[in-house]
Amino acid sequence: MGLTDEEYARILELLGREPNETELGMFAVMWSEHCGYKNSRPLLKLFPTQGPRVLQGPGENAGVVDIGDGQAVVFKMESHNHPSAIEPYQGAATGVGGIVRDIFAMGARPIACLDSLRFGDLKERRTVYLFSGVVAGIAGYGNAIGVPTVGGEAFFSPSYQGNPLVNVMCVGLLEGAPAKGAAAGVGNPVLLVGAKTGRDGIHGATFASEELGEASEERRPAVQVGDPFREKLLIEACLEALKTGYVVGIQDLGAAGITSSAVEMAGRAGTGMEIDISRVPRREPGMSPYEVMLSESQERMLLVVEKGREEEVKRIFSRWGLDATTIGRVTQDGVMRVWDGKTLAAEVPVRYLTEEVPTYVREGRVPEYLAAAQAFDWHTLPEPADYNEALLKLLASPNIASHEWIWRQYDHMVQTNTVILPGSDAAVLRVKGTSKGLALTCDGNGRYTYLDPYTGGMIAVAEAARNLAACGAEPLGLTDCLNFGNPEKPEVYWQLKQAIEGMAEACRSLGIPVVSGNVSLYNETEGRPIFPTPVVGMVGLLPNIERRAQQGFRGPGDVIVLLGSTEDELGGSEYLYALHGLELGRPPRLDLKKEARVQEACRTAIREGLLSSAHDLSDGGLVVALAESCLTGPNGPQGARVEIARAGLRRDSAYFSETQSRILISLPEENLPRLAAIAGRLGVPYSVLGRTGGERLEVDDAISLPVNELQRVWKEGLACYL
Amino acid sequence: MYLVKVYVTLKKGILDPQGVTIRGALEALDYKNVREVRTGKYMELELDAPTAEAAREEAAEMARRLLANPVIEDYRLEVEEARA
Amino acid sequence: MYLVKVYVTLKKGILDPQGVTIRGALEALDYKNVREVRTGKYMELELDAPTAEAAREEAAEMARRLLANPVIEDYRLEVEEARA
Amino acid sequence: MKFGVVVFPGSNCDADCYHAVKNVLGVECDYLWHEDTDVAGYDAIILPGGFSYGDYLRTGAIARFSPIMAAVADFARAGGLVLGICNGFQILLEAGLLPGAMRRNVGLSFRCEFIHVRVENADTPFTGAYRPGQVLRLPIAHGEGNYYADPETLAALEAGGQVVLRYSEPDGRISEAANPNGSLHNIAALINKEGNVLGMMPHPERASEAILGSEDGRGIFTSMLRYLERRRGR
Ligand SMILES: Nc1ncnc2c1ncn2[C@@H]1O[C@H](COP(=O)(O)OP(=O)(O)O)[C@@H](O)[C@H]1O
Ligand SMILES: [Mg+2]
Repeated sequence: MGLTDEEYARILELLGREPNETELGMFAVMWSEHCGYKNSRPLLKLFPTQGPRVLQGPGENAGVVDIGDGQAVVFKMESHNHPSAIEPYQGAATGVGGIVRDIFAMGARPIACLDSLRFGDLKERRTVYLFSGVVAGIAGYGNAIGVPTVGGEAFFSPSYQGNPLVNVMCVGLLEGAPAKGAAAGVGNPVLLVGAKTGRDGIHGATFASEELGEASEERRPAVQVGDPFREKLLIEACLEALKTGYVVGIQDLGAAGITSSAVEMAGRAGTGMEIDISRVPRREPGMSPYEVMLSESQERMLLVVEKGREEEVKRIFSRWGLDATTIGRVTQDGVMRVWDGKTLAAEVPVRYLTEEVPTYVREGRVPEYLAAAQAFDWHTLPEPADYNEALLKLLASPNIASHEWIWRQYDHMVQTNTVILPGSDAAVLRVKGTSKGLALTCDGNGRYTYLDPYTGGMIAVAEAARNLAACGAEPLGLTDCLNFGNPEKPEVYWQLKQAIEGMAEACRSLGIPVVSGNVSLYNETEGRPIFPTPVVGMVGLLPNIERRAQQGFRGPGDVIVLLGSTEDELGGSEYLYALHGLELGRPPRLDLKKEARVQEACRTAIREGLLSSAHDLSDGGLVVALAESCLTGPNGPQGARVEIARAGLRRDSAYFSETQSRILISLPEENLPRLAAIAGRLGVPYSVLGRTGGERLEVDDAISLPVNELQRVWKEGLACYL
Repeated sequence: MYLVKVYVTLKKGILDPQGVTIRGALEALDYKNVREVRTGKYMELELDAPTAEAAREEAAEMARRLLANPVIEDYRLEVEEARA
Repeated sequence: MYLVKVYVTLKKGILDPQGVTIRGALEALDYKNVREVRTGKYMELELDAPTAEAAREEAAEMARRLLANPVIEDYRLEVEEARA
Repeated sequence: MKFGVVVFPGSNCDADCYHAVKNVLGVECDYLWHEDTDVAGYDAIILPGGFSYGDYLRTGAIARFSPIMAAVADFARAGGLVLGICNGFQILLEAGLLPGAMRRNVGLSFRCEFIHVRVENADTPFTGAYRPGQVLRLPIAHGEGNYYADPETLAALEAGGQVVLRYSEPDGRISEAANPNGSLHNIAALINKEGNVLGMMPHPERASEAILGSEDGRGIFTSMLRYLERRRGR
């Protein structure tokens, strides 16, 4: 059941007796990594979580950050990796459902989702099956509930072959104060609302805390099926119920079902709870107390309601066609008491399930692969004979190619707030009735993190912030999902710790608090861990949405400028992978001070209205960014002619190095002096590369390609596999 | 030529939101004596095969690989002779 | 109690995008002798009714009103006795 | 002037339509609950997009039995303006207020993107603000927008000028490539014979403000308003 002998002994000691089956099940899920964070908790303490705008940091269902005018953004990211590996459509769909519930549990209306995906090689039929199933599942659920999926990322590497990653972030807009996930007020009734309970996903939490193996197919929990229709009703009903002021506490039922929700709610309030599971509306006959307590049936919430106001609240749910049943009440003795009618089915002090979760501080060890991988010298590889071909190969890589195949399946416009659509560095949403905009992105590079976990962690944060800067936004805070292997392996633990330290360093240096997140460990197949993959979801604010930028060139005649400077850094690059099949070398370095200055320069230029476009440089480096800016302009494809100073670098390095802290911008020539002044004041190096215009992309005398051809290759790169 | 009818249904215990919703709709239309509705898929394949047995075998393979999702669905086949 | 099986299929001559796509997918999986695929829906209703005939009649009405769209779909029913 | 936007369980463009009518056009607007049985006092009714009843069984199949739909049918019979957008169009088809049916998109996937449509009939209460042949850039977002009607019905629709919008190239040419879902005759919007019930797959409410990348959809609402004002004046 996932408990060690020592843990079991500890349970005996705490209880002073043998637990029964239901109690043991409750301990097993609450003490799992998924719910209890027993390996990651001490490490998560390294994150800075405070900030002047933070209204709610980690610890509630989602983080909350003030955006002025009595409004706040609520956001969190969560993984659904293992369920998606077993049943991609439903796994991903229920992943969306789960994270959306976390957001409206805070009282916020969900306004956007983003998805961060990692899959194996698309040449494998299984990858195509999993990937297309996951995208369809996100679309199927997200579209139906009317929450636009406005961004995300997708990255393909053999490392994720057996264990894909499906992380979904949801963002909500809150008017007024956040709701609480606490079971406050002794005597208050506890209501279970939403869908009926079945045998779905029993053991999901423990399942998520194990490696996937041969036996997983067989031992998989009854697969959870999402019902987006009911979720949509649940969103409306819960938000309406919260408006009454009678809902004291609210919490979604996620992993470990009623058990974790009830226990966490009581835990937060320091109260106890008494519930009678014979009252739980069931979908299937003959369910045992154990099954009812651990069922992960979707689309359910637990509410604590002011005593005497139950009927008013229930009426709202009934109007929306949903069950709402009183299943218990809040008690003061700090004990979780579960009745099955008149029989006591479980009795455990809440504290044992929350505060007494064992935590492990483990010894890390530098993995053996690392030294050799970092020592790889790409200078030993030949230069490409033909740079046209090299660029086309990069644009055709599924990691760089247009991801339109994905987001065209997502309704990214519902709610009529999406001002910058998917396909730019960050999505931008307007906040109706104000001049504000919200910029949303998620990022993380598992390959870098594999090659240098500390740097990979830092870059995940820096790159997300850079994406926001490239549309003119100031980061408000971040959420993260830490996707790693089995932390009981010293090498994996070391990766985890290094990555978190790197992320924390970047957060402190850039002044971005961590307000929520999620940990997904045990991502391995047949003993091989995935690339350690921290994913960062970030939300930024644009005080005046009229002053924003997107990544594509607007039209002919603009000057193209690179903010930042290029170093000799092809290690871990997409270039090495797409052209040589190598995932080796040292990833690019990151100087956080420089990063902050470059971002500030870009943001300032956008806010002063100087720029026609801005595009953060990442996978594929400078020339790929140029091609992308040519292809994604709001007025259709646009040519460009540039000269790239090589300053002693080999040409492939000058073109495709993934040096950090660079942003490619374009602007009318008359704005150049003001840009120069901003760059000068902030000490940001920049170079004028050339101009937009014409029907070709021309780089020095090495590349000359019709934009049409670039477009064809780039548009087909991912779609051709599907 | 054979006509293979493929019935795909959800496994026992797997939630069928569509069935639940259709049942509710029928109830609203005043059909009060519908206890349960379960939904599935139905497919007809026209198949060239030497014998009915061969057609069944091939269709079963297709069902396992593509037509049904073995994680959550069961399938059943019927084979009929069809005029070409 | 009766179990009514409802089969809903697209009318003859109406293009079935799903069938076309499945046929293409089967072909890509090297099943070259599938001439045509037609998709439809399959539903099972558990129905309280005094007789099989009554169950069939009631189900036929449900099918006409809700379960099938007469503009593009046909339906067919099978009635079986079911253990309560 | 007063518009009503119907809220079915699972509607998700109700708030967007409300915003477009109320805040962009500045016209009085209410939400109407699917269980309401009276729509007296409204000048126009919008059936919004979304996934009423989860799109379970068939799109629009269950919603069309909502109590309010009987009132909407009466309202239409009495000459009231009814606009069905996306799922609302599907509901109108299922309810028999417009002829034909929707199938899954060719290619089977949901498609959300800007497309172009050509105005085929600018002489309706919903398109009076457009020029005949004008090309509009509007977003679609649907998985089942593949319009079907039998040949006689199609012929009658064409003959009667009931095809109001057709998927087209940006220059107005009608082509297979410009058809995002396989609809017969590239049909994107239809009107009933009487000319007061319109169903359209594209979302005009998503293209009514410059900040959203297109204002081409606003003409649908302004046309309705103009028509109603003129009618009232008579
Ligand atoms: N990697 C992380 N970084 C910051 N906070 C985290 C992280 N992982 C989890 N948390 C926080 O811990 C709390 C519990 O998380 P979790 O158990 O995933 O929530 P839920 O029960 O909603 O699934 C949440 O507030 C979450 O934001
Ligand atoms: Mg939660």
